[in-house]
Amino acid sequence: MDSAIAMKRIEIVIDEEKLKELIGILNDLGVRGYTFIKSAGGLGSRGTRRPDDIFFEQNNAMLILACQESQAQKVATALRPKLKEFGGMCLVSDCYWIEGPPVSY
Amino acid sequence: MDSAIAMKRIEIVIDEEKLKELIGILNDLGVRGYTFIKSAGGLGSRGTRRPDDIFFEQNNAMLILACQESQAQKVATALRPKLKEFGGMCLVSDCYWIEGPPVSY
Amino acid sequence: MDSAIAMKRIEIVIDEEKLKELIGILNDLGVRGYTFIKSAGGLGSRGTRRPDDIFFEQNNAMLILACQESQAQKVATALRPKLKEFGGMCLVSDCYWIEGPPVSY
Amino acid sequence: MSTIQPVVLFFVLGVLAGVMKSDLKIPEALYKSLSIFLLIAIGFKGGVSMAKYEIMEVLPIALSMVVLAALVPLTAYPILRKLGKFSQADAGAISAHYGSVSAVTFAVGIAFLEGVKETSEGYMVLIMALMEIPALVTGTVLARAGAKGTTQWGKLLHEILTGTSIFLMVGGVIVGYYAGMVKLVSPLDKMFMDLFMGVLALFLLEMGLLASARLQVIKAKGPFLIGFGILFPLTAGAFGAFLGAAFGLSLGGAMMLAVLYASCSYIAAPAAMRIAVPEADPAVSIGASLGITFPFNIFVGVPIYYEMAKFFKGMVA
Amino acid sequence: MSTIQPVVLFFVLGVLAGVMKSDLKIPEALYKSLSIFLLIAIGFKGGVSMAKYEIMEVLPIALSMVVLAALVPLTAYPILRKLGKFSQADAGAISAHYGSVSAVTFAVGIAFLEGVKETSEGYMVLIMALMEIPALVTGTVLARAGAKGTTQWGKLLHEILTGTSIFLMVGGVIVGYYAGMVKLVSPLDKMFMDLFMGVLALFLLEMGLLASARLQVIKAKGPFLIGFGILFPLTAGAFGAFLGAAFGLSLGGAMMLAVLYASCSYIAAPAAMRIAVPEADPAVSIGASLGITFPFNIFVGVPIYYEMAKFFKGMVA
Amino acid sequence: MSTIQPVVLFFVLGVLAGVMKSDLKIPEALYKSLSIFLLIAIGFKGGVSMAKYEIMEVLPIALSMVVLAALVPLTAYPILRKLGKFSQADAGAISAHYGSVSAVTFAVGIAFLEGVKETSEGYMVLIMALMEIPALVTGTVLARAGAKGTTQWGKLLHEILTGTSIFLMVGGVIVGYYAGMVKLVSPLDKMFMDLFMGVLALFLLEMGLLASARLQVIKAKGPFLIGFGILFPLTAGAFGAFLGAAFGLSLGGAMMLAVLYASCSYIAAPAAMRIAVPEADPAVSIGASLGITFPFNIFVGVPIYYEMAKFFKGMVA
Ligand SMILES: Nc1ncnc2c1ncn2[C@@H]1O[C@H](COP(=O)(O)O)[C@@H](O)[C@H]1O
Ligand SMILES: Nc1ncnc2c1ncn2[C@@H]1O[C@H](COP(=O)(O)O)[C@@H](O)[C@H]1O
Ligand SMILES: Nc1ncnc2c1ncn2[C@@H]1O[C@H](COP(=O)(O)O)[C@@H](O)[C@H]1O
Ligand code: NA
Ligand code: NA
Ligand code: NA
Repeated sequence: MDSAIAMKRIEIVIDEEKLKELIGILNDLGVRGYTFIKSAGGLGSRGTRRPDDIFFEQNNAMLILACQESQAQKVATALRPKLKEFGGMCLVSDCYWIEGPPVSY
Repeated sequence: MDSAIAMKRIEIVIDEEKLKELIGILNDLGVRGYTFIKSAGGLGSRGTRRPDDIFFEQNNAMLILACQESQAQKVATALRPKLKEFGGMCLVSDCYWIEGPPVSY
Repeated sequence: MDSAIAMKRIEIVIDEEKLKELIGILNDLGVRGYTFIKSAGGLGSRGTRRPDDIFFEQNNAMLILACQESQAQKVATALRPKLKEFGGMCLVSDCYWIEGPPVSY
Repeated sequence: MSTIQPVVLFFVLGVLAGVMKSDLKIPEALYKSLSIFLLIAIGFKGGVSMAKYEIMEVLPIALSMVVLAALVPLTAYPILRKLGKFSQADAGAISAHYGSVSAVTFAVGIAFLEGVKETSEGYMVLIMALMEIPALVTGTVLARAGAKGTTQWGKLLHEILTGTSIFLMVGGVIVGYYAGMVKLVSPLDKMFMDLFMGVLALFLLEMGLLASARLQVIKAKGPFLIGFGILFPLTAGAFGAFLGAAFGLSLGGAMMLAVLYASCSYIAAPAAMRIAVPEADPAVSIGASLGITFPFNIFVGVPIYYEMAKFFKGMVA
Repeated sequence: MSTIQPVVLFFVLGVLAGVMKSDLKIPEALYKSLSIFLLIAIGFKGGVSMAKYEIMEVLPIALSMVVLAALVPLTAYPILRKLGKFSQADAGAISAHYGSVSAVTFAVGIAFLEGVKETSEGYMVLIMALMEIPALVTGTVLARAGAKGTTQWGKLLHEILTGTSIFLMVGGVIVGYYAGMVKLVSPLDKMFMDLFMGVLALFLLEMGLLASARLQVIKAKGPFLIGFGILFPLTAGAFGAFLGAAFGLSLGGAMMLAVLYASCSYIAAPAAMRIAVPEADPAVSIGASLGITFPFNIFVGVPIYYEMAKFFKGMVA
Repeated sequence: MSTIQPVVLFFVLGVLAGVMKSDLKIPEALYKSLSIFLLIAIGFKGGVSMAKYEIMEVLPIALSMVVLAALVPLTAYPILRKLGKFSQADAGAISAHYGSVSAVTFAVGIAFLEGVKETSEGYMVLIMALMEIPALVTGTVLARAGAKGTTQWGKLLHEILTGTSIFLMVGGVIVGYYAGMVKLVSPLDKMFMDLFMGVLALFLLEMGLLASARLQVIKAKGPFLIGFGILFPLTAGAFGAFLGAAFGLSLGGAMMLAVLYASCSYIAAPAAMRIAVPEADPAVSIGASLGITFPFNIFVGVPIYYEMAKFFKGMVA
């Protein structure tokens, strides 16, 4: 890929109610861009979570974050203890940022 | 990445009505974690599918699954024939699971 | 992975109102498959965007597109100038397409 | 000439909002809630007034009108095939749409009758619900006769019989009939009868928005479809009005039968055709049905069917 | 034997739609909107009629009935534990559900009273709202007595008191009471009183859909739960009818107290138990409550509680 | 002193739910549906009563009151700039909000008039719809005079004229006027008139929830904004009441003009300012408008504007 910068892509799934707290932590770390999607469902160590169950609204949120490797390292280190409490999952993978949009990583 | 385990990330897009069946297959394979998002739209071999078309509700669902390579191999082998029927797509890529949350892969 | 084809995965986040235009561009490029999710939120160079703010509906849309490397190159080249206007982000990463579903890449 | 019902102006508002690119949006959940309400209310209203008849007396008449409704798609098909040059699948699917009915057009017809202080037989609702079956089955047969691949008859029949439209209308009829029999209509009518017109207003607003978005789809076959979308319901309506008069229905009843024969579906039929004739292009049938015939019927057609009913009632008498 | 209310037929329709795998779906936003409406309307109605009493006069009676309601979970628990062989957590959680109340069953009771031209004391609504507290607290104590880990009492109490159900019902009571006092009930009653039955109809439709999906969950303990889900409310209802008569309530009031004691929660209690007794399995308690006791109560129970109230009122007199 | 309308207690309930962190949530689709209903209903009501006037007679008066409404943002701007020390963009945007109107405050005013058995001129609704134009245009000019970058006048005008608020209100006026002329108001009024207060109740519940979430945003400029948010509408209201009396409006009409001048927008104006003055901070203007002025107006302001109207009507007579 020309005009593309090697970066890290972090993908986090947690309880929707914890999203605000997660975003607070990211803000404190100086993260400048992320995307989230609410009303996700899933299965994990605490059993199934269904966004469309009328009796138990147990929604997950998914958050995606592209940033440079050094920043990713920082985020992972800061999140690790928190994630024990949050549950869910946190994946990191390689990606390329296509130059073009205003920089927000 | 320190304290991160190399894993596979599987990403499946199918018709929302087929999601239950897909999850059933994953359960039978012993998958212990996945995340899904409903009300997705898209274009594929069967044309466009729009989640907000009032006359034709044709929603897709996206399911993401992080697991170890051996499990990913098993999942891919088991899904392949089913995917012919389901349509959609199934991508596999590399990722790292940040240790912290309770293990659910 | 057996029976899997190496491909590129493109992931774009833009304003929901720009989604139609983006899809138009992709169609012109001959793209044969993509998936999108609406009502995403996020933070970027233009500040936070919240899908559930009743006063300011500022939704993002996320679009995912699996295609062959050559096609990905074409898409990135065509999108780059447009992305300056759209804002948002565009990531490219490696993935494998599990054979099975009808080809739509 | 009879006055236009205020309620249909909401359809115009919806079209205008679409044309002017207003940011007006009807939440999807509201649209669905309104349609659930309307289907139940139409059924309930019919059921309540059915409680005044001996059902067994009217059943044979009702069933004959349902069976004769199969003539509508059978007439539409050759026209669409020969004059319209549509493929077999498309011609069959469009025939099914025009043989089938529109509950909202029916509702506008009832609103019109209220305006001119007339009523119609309660069992017209049941006819409406039952008419879907011959229409959709005939359309499917036409579309798939001699075609390769098996038709999913089981799935189609399940879709027709348990689809939201028929299910809620028939359900409403049953509850309304029971309420009428035990004389407990009263607190339910505050909702399902008194609010009928207001809910119809909001629904027509959304229909207008949808219609303005649908019209542009049918460019290619435009001229033919406009002609067909106006002349065909007029003919079918005349046939319905004549039948109604011949069967001895009231003036309102004959008009409503005309409305049923003339109106065409844009909710139940598309869902059924997607299953039964997946190779047909839904954009064409919905475009013609919702973009042309529906507005024609609610503004121009309904008053004309009323005059037709008067004419044939006069002839019979 | 008294006639079945037309409104409960909507529950049957919902169950049918579920069983027939109809594609009928009630939008989630509609379900939530209807429940907001019903809770406010129940409270408002009660508040308006409370404005006719001296509150201070009735408060002691009302509070005694609330306190005595704690007997319901205390009786349920040993039965569930010994006969049902449930774990401590499950038995406690189910007890909390049966000690707690169902606003929809209450609404069906009121609809029944309207059908037989009876009324009940307005403050029954307040009793309903207040009864949640002893029921949920007692259930939690039973579930967690001697258990490891701390109970989140603070969070539980916050959930009970600010949970949507109690909040809206008490809010409705306050507005209704005020409106009754200043004699400005009039334009609000067009919505919260006149439409009550119609909204209840739509809500029961959805309840039927939900119940049909819930029944299959309780396979394992099925036979026991069916017995318990029918016999326990009958006993609790008899106790309520007796208490109501003994306290000198009107016929309608004694019946409504029976309904409160007999009905069980499937909205507020599950939410509270998830916080207080997370180790209990919600599928069992919701399955029994919504799948068995709720339909039993609205079809068979309510008329029986009416007869019970008559019987005990006769005995007392 | 006049009694507080029961309907505004729902606003208090909403605020309480927010403050107590209740889990009460109004589904977004319900909020939007209620606002669509209210806008149409306000327009419809006005249109029906306009059908009783010769439109051409009242048009000049109505237009003068619309034009004079531009004085409101012109007065607000220097106060915000000098005393409030706001940037040009913020001062202009806030001026636009206070020059513009709140349909819900208007609705509470109408509810108040019903309570005291008064009515107002039907064309007040048209004035309300038209007032948006001078207010938003003036505010934009103030915000952007001498500023770099081009103002998107075309987009702004399109937004104002086709925005949901104006579109639905004017649409409602047209349908209501037509229905009044052809004497077919009847079945539509069951929905758009009878249910008005009940729908307003639910809407105010949500407004309370929103307001409690908005108040905390305006910490920094808090004291100034509280003063401005109370004193400015009082002054603007006095001016409106005076104008109304001078133009010979009825008592109710003079009060409603005061309400229009005093109320400020938190739906249409934010949307317009986002396009016209993107550099302004919406949190401040919405916070002041919805968090301070709106509750002040519905509880304290409306009765005061009524007294003001009485006073000026007395002076003129
Ligand atoms: N292996 C996994 N792959 C994808 N999503 C997961 C995985 N494990 C957990 N999740 C998501 O994280 C949520 C919470 O997980 P847990 O806290 O383990 O119950 C689940 O509901 C899933 O949505
Ligand atoms: N190349 C692709 N990239 C991303 N999504 C795809 C791709 N191909 C198919 N899909 C998704 O899968 C759905 C079903 O595909 P199909 O069965 O081929 O029509 C589409 O509506 C898309 O959402
Ligand atoms: N580094 C990033 N990681 C993930 N999402 C981003 C990133 N930067 C921007 N976005 C998304 O793109 C949207 C628009 O970005 P912008 O145009 O920079 O304001 C944001 O609201 C985010 O949803
Ligand atoms: Na027809
Ligand atoms: Na109980
Ligand atoms: Na103003």
